Amino acid sequence: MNKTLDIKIGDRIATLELISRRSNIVEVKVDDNMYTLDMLEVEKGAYSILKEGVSYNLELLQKTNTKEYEVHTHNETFDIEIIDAESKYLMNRGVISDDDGGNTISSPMPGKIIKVMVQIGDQVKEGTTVIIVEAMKMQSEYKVKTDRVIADILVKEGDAIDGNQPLIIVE
Amino acid sequence: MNKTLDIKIGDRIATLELISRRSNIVEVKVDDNMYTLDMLEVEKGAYSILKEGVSYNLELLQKTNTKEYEVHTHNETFDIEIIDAESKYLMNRGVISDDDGGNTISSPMPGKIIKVMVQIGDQVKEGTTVIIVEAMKMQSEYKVKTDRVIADILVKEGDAIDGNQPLIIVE
Amino acid sequence: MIQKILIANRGEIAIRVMRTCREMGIKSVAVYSDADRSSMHVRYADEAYHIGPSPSNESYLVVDKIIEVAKKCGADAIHPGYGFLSENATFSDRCKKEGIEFIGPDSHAINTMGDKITARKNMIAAGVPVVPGTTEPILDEKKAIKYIQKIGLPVMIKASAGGGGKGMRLVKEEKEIINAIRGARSEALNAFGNDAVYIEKYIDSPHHIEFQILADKHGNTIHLFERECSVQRRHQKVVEETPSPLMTSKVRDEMGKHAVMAAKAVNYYGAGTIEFIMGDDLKYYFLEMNTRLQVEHPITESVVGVDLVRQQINIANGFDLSLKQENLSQKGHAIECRIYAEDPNNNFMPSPGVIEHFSEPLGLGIRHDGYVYSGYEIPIFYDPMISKLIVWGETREEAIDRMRSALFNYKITGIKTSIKFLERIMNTPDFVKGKYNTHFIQDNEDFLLPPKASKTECIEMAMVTAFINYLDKLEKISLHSTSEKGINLWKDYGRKKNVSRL
Amino acid sequence: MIQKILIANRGEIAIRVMRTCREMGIKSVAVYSDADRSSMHVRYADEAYHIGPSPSNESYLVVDKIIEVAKKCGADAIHPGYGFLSENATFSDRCKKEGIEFIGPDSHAINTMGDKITARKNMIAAGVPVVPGTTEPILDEKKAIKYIQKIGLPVMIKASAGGGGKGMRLVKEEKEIINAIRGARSEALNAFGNDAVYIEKYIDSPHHIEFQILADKHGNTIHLFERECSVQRRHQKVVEETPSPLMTSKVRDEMGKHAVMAAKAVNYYGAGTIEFIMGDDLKYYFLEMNTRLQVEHPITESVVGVDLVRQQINIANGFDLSLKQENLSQKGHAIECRIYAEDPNNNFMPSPGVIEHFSEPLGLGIRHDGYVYSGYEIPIFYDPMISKLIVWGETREEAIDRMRSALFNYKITGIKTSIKFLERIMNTPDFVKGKYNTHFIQDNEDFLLPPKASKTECIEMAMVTAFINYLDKLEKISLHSTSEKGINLWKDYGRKKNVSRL
Repeated sequence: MNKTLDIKIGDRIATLELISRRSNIVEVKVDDNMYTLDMLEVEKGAYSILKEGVSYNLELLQKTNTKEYEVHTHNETFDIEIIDAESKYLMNRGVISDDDGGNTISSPMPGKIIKVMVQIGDQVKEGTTVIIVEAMKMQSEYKVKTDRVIADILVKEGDAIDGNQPLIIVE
Repeated sequence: MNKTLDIKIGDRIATLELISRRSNIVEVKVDDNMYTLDMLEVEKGAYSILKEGVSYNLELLQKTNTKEYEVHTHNETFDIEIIDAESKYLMNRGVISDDDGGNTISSPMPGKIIKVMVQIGDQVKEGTTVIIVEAMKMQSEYKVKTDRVIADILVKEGDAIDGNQPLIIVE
Repeated sequence: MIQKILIANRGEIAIRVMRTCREMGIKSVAVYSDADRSSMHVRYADEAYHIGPSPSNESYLVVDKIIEVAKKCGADAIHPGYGFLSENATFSDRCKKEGIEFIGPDSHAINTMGDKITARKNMIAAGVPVVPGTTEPILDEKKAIKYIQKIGLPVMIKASAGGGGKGMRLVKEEKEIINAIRGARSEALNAFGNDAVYIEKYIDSPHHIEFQILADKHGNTIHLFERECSVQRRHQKVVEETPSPLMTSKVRDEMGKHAVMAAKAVNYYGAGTIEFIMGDDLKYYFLEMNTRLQVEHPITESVVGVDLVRQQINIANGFDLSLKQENLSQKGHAIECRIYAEDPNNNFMPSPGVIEHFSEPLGLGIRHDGYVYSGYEIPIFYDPMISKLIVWGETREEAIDRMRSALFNYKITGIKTSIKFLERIMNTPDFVKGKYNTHFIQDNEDFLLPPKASKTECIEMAMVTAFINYLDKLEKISLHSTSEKGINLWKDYGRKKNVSRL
Repeated sequence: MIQKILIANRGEIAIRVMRTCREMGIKSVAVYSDADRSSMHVRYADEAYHIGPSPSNESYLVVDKIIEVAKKCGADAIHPGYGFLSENATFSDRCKKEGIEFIGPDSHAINTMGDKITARKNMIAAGVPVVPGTTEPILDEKKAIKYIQKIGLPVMIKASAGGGGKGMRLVKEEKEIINAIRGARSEALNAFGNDAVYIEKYIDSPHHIEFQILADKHGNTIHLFERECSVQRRHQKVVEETPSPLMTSKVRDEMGKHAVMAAKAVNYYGAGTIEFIMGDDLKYYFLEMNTRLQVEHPITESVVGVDLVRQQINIANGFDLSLKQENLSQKGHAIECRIYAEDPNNNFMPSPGVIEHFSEPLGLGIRHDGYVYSGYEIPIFYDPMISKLIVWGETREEAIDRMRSALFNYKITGIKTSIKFLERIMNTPDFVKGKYNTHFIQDNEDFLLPPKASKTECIEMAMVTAFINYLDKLEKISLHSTSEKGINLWKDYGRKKNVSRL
C-alpha cells in the first residue's frame, strides 16, 4: 500500500506522506511541513487532533465518490479530494477536465419539477428559462447560457428529482 | 425462514407470529391478540409504531447474545429473550437452567480489583468476603454463600475487569 | 377543559406545542403527510394520523382532512402553529361549527387584520399610528399622483391582500408612479386574485419591531414587550432579539399601549403580534398584525419568563389572563437564530438531504427548538428551517458572546446549513453595536461573505484527517480482500518504517 | 486580565467552565488522564495536555503535574471545578507561589472551613447560629456524658475532619454514648488520621438548605438565595430545587445575612456555599461551608439570572462585584436532577460502559450540562454522574411538570441510568407537595421502587419490536449467505402469505 498521496483543497495540491504511526501518534509530512500529532477517531468520522497541546476537532463527511470529502473544522468547511495514482494518470492524460455541463441542464438540489418551459426540437435563445424546479418553497429557474436546441426532455412536471440528475439535454 | 417465535419477557413466554408485512404495515399475532401496526425503524434500533393512531416509540439495545434485547419504551425498560428452535430444544432437554453462578465469583459491573482476600486452597466460611471490586468510586465486596474451598484465582489486585468476567473459582 | 389537542402542523413548532401539552397533562395528536411518517412530531405525539400526500396543499392545508381526524380521535381543540392554516379564517369558523376549539382568534379578527386596507382603517379609527398613506384602493391614477405629491416621495405601492413581497413597488421618482401602480395591480391580481392597491409613505432605513400581545376572551389584553426583527434577508427574518437595542423605555410604553389598542380594536383573543415599522427617529407606524404564534416567540418567553403556548391554551379554555401588565418586566437579553438547511455560499440554495451527524450546544442560557435527528432525511416539500437556537444572557453583550459560542458548537453534517452565516452576523460590527436596520444584510455583505483565507495549519489538519481516514479505508478493503481479518497491519508500521513511495 | 485558564477537572464541570471561558474570549486548557483522551472536555478545549494514568490520584490529584502544564502552556489562572483539588489548601497556596491565579479562595478560608471544630468556633464568634454542641474535641468521656445530658438526646458524635458520613454516630440512648464516642474516634483515626470528635444536637427530620454567596477581593459579599438539597441518598444529593418550598421571605432574609456573615468571618472571596440544617420549625444552624462551585449551582443561575463562573473569573481578575444585593431577586422556580450511570433497580450499582444512543430533551426552560455522547465509553475511574438536567418554570408546579416531561424524553441506551428513578421522584406526592426532608427517599421507598405491572399492550409492543428486529437480522444473514444481495425477499412477503410454522 502506498503511504504518499496528493490531496487537493481549493487551488492547492499538497503531497502528504505518512512517516510513522504508533497507536494514535501520527507523524505526517504535508509538503515540507512535518507534524507529530495525537490523532483519535472519537466518533465515526469525527477526529480529535492534539498538536503540541492545541486541540482541533474535525468532522469528515464522505461524499458519494469515496475520494471526496467535506471536512468541517471549528470555523470552516473544506472540500477535499484524494488524488491517487489512477486519477493522476487520467489527469496527466487530460481525460479528466472540468465538466461545464454544457449539454445537460440539471439542478444541484433535489426537488420537484414545477414547469417545463420547452418542447423537444425547440430552438431557444441564450438566457431563456427552460425548466423551473422547486425545493422547500423556493423556486429556481434554469436557463440556457447560449443559443441552443432542445434535444431531449427527461422529466415531466410534478416529477421528484435528485440533485444533479440530468433534466434536459441540449445541443 | 420461520415466522413464528417464542419470546420471553419476565415470567411470560408469548408466541409471536408474523401474519403479513407490506412495507411498514405489519400484522402480527401475540398469543391470541392480533395487531395491525404501522411500524418503522426511524433510527438504527429505534422504532416508531402507530397502532390505530396511538404512537409508541421503542428503542432496542441488543445484548452480547444476539437473542437478547433490552427494550426501552416511553416509561420502562424490558429484558427480552428470543427463544428459537435451538434454545427450545435445549430447554426441553433441561440443558439450560438458571445458572446460580455456584462455582465462579464474578462482578456484574466492570471495574478494578481492589483486594483479593484469599489464596488458592483456602477454606472459607459462608459469608466470607473473598474479593473487593471498585468501579466509579464505589467498592463492592463479594462473598461466598456457603462454606467453600478456593480452587483458582483468575485476577490480581489492580487488574481491570469486565462485567461478569470470572474472578475466582470455588469448589 | 381541553383534554386533547390536535396539532395541525409539523416540524419544530408541532413539537414545541406538544411539549407544553405534555407538561399540562393534555394528550397531543399529530397529523402527517406521506413525507413525514418518520418525522419527529409523529414520534413525539401520543397519537398520529396520516392525512395525505406530501405536498402541503394535499395534506396540511386540507381543512376537511384535519377536521375529520380531530373528530375521529376526539380532539377537543386544534392548535395551528404558524404557517399552514394558522391565519385561515374559514378554518377558524369551521372549527367553531364542528364544536372544536380553534387555538387562535375568531374569523372576524383574522379577516380584518388579513386585509391591509381594512386593517389600516381600523387602526386609524382606534388611534394607532399607521404609515401616512391612502385608506382606500387606488382607482384614479391622477388622484394618486396628487396624493403622492402631498405626502412626498419616496412611497410604496402595496397590494391590499399582499404578503411575501408580492404586489409591492417602491417609487422614488414621479415619472415612475403610473408604471408602478399598474405593475403592482397586475401582479396583485395574478398573485391574490384581487388588484386593490394603496399608497404608503416609504420609511427610509426602517426597523422592524413587533410587540407580543396576549388577550383573553373577557376583554383583558396585555403586551409582553417588543422583539427587534430587522435582520432580514428577502423579507424573511434571520435573527431576532429582545429588547431592541434601539428602544427607549418611554417609546416602549407608548408602543405597548398602541399594540394593546390595536388588538382591542378587533376584539382579539389569544396570542398575537403587532408589527411596527420604525424610523431612526423612533417614530413608528402600525404595519400589520399576525394573528398567531410567531416563529420568534421564544425570545419573549426567555426575557419575560412566560410560556406563551400555555397561555394560549389557558385562553382557549376560557380562563382569565393570569398575567397582569404591571407585574411583567424584561430580564436580561435574548437572541434567536433561525437555522436553515441552505447553502449560504451558493445563493442560499435549499439543501434538503439526510442528516449525518447532529450535535447541539448545551448549557447555561441555551434553548434549542428543533425537530431533526441523526439519520433524518429533510423532505423537499416544506420550509427549510430545521431549528431555532435561542440564547439568553444577563446583557446584550453576554447574549451575543453566548450565541457565537453556541453556533460554534453546533454541528450538523450531511446537509449545508446557515450556521456559519449566522456566526458571521454575530461578528459583524454593526450588529455587535446594535446599529442596524432592515438593510443590514445588504449593507454588510463584505462581512457576511465566507472568509477567503484560512490559517494554513487548520487547512493542513483537514488534509491530514482526510488522508488518514482514506488510508484506513484502503487498509480495511485490502484486509478484507486478503482475509487477514482482525490483524491490523498498520499497528507494526511505526516500528518497521519501510515506507515505499509511489 | 486573565487570558488563559487551565481547568483542573474533567466531565461536565470542565466543559461548563470552558463554555464561559469561550464566551468571555478566554482560552481554555484541558488536562486529561489515560482514560480521558476521548473525553469531551479534551475535544472542547483550545489546548489539552496529558497528565498521567487513569486513577485520579495519579493524574487529576497530582499538584505538580497540573502546575507544570499550567506553566508550560502559559495559563494565568486555574479553575479547579468541584471535587479533585477544589478544596485543597496546599494547591491554592502553590498556585499563589507560582504566580498563577487560583480561581477559588485562599488557603486560610479553605483550612478554617475544612476543619469542622475550627469552623464551628469561627461561626459562633461571628454570630452565625450553629447546632448546639461542643466546640472542643472530646477528651474526657465523663464530661461528654454530662454535656449530652445537658443538651438532651438524641445527639450526633462527629469527626472534626469528617466527610462522606465517616466517623459519625447517632446516639439515641444514654447507654450508647461511650461506645459511640469510641467507635467514631477509631473510625475517624482510620479514615482521616485524626481522632478528634465533637458532639452536636441531632436535628430530627432535617432539611438541608444552602446559600450561594459571592465575594470579591475588596470586601463586598452578597448572597444569591437558597437551594433546597434535602433529596439525598446516602448523603449524596439527588435532586435540588430553588426556592425551597419550606422557606419564608423573613427566614430567607435572615439566613442570607447569616450566610454573608459566615463568609466574611473567613475573609472569603470567590463563589462559595454555606450549608445549613433546618428543622420543621424553620430553626436553622450552620452546617459547613463548601469553598468552591457546587454541582447544583445552575439552579441558582436559572432563577437569579447570573452566570456564576463568569462572576468567579471576574472576582479572580480583582474586579469589584458588579451585582448589588438590593438588585437581586428570584424569578420562577428551578429544579436540577443529577443523572448517574447506575442501576436503580439493582441497589444503584454503577453502570459504566459505552453509550449507544443518546438524545436529550430540548425546548423552553430546559438546560442540560453533560459531557457524554453516542459512542462514548464512560470510564470506571471517576464519579458516575454523567449529566445534570436543569429546568426552569414560572411556578414550582410548572417546573415539576417540565422536569417530568424532560426526563421522559431523555433517552440513553447502552448503560443503565437513574432517569426512571428521578421520574418517580417527580411523581411522589411528598415531593409534589413540597413536604419532604432528608429522609425523603427512605420514607418513600414504595413510590420509588420500579413499577411492577405494566400495561399489557406496551409489553406486547416491546415484544413485537424485538421480534421484527430479530427476523430482519436473520433475513440479512440469510441474504448475505445466499449472495442475493440487494434483493429484499421480504418485500413480497405480504402478497405471498405462505407462512410456514416451525
